[in-house]
Amino acid sequence: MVQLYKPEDYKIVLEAALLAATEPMPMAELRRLFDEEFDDDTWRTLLEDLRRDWNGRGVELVQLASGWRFQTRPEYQAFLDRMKNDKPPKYSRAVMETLAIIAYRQPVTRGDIEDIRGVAVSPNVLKTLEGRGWVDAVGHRDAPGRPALYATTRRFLDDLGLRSLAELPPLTEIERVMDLADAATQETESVPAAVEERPEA
Amino acid sequence: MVQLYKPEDYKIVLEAALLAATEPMPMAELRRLFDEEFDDDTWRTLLEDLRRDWNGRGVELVQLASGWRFQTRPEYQAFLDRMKNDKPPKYSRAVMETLAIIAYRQPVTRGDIEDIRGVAVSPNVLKTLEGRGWVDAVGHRDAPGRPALYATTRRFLDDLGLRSLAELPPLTEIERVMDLADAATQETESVPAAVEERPEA
Amino acid sequence: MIESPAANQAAEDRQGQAPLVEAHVAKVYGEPLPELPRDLYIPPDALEIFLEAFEGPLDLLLYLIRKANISILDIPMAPLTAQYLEYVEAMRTRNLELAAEYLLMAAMLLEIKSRMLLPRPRKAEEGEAEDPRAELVRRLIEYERMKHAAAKLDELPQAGRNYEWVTVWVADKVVQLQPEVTLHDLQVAWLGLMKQARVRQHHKVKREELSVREHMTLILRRLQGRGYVVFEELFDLAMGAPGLVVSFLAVLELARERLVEITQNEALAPIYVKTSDGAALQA
Repeated sequence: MVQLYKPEDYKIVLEAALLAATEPMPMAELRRLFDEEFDDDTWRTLLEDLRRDWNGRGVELVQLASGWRFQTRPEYQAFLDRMKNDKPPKYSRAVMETLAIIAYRQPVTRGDIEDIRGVAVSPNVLKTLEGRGWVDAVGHRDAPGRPALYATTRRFLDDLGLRSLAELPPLTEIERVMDLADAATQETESVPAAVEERPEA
Repeated sequence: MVQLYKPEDYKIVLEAALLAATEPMPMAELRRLFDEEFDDDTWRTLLEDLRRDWNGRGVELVQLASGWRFQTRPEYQAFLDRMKNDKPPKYSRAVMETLAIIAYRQPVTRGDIEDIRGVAVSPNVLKTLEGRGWVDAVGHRDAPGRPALYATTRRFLDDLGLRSLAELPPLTEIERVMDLADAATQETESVPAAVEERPEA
Repeated sequence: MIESPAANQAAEDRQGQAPLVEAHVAKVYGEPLPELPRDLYIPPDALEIFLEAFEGPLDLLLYLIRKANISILDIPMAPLTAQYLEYVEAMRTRNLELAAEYLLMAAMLLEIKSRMLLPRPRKAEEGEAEDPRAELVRRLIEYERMKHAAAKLDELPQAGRNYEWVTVWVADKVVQLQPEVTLHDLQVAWLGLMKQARVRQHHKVKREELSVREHMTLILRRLQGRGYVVFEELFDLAMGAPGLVVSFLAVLELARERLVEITQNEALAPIYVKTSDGAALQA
């Protein structure tokens, strides 16, 4: 086992650990790397230094909902795609709209989704999203049939490069005036209150 | 998509591709990365350059039979191990009991083990122990079906830090239990609860 | 039909600013059909394709509204309903499979239209006026927001599509994590066994017996794959007297358990030992 002396040595270990990780690494796990107990500032410096080292490279260190991870930069995807044999899935509008409703209005039942979209939700749509690990049932609404409540997962945030639901693209303000009869009262809608970071399921 | 001009640009793409690859990359696949058709020398230089860039880091570029890949350096393994969450798996009771029977009663056939345990021994149990290199067949009993005789191996002793089977834990306790059972069958009077530890014979 | 030609013109101008409308452009034999013909004539093969481009009645309604550049907040119900119904009718006469939701929406539009004809209820002192369109508008707005949100979500870089995770091979991942077994575990296992077996069977294991058993294994190993082995070869003088005795006991025990066969042709001739294994093979 190598001995660590200089800050540089620690960075090398940190880099190797992050490169080898199969999941984003939460701080709590990174701390286990070293015997020494570094304070938050030291860790921040270490991670920032490492991130800077990768400037201008094809890979970058990012902070996601569940932790730190190396990923390739989107600008290089066209090259990487050449070596891929299978194309990434292209989701239908039904899937994407369902995902959006779950993301912005969670937790929602299938009935809620159908109300908003105005059409029945095919079971395949939800299966696709669950299969990707982006959505899961977090409970049941206390209503007839006890329908499942769906919410987005941490994995969804990780896969979209978000640290929390608050980083979702803001909803478009379709029209500011909500009151038909009385145009004087204006309601400005912002990101709905429902969108808050969901504690780990 | 980024444009590639200098050799450095190509190296960046190559590095990203190799870091993102989940399998060793054969030359034929690496060639798909670029429109340009580089000759072998150029490729060698590119890969050698990249390998040199990673000198002194926790990760190295290696060439394997099936291609090129980045992997962590063994010297850093000890650090990476710290982040592993997975606790070592545990053997099932069936495996442990079978091992105990083989250790204390060797050589034994599967039938013997079944007699003692009172239940059928699944082939997987023996396979697990053989796979670990702790148990092997040392012969066959001259009986119908010529069942294999199992015994423990030197590896078993080594792994458990024993010099010989005689160093297996004393079974005083067990003998006491057995003696009690014997005594109960022979004597009508109850045996005192506190039976003193019998010195190992 | 939307009556005002001006509105139609404006709708066309608007197209550039409304990418979501473009998403609806139907294709007929690969040729884009930029918009529905005004007279509602739809080429026979295009209707179904056109319909498929919509995610449902709300989507179709939004398209009609945005195309006509009318305010979602002040929908002219009569023309909108008329136009919607014409689509639905066209689809029905062509016997296209029409989702029930389209008919449901038609009924809702008709209901709103008829309520619009009634005199509006008086505005409550502080409350809002009740507009029959309110519910429809609320749904249209919510749907449109989600539709936009879906498009924006789809634009976010996505793992596996726009970038890849980096997971470098860990050099000795090949070393499989093996369960750890301590002597104590072994003892516990044996104890548990004995407790169970106590009623059934009687097991007594002593140290001597153990080392005899160990030597039985050693001898069996030594005999394995060989035919007759000279008796003396099974003993290692280096073991010393106690070792030799144990080995001897082991051979006897093996013979007793009929695991080995000991032969001697005549007195004082060499003694041979072989596994009963081998005997069976030769038999």
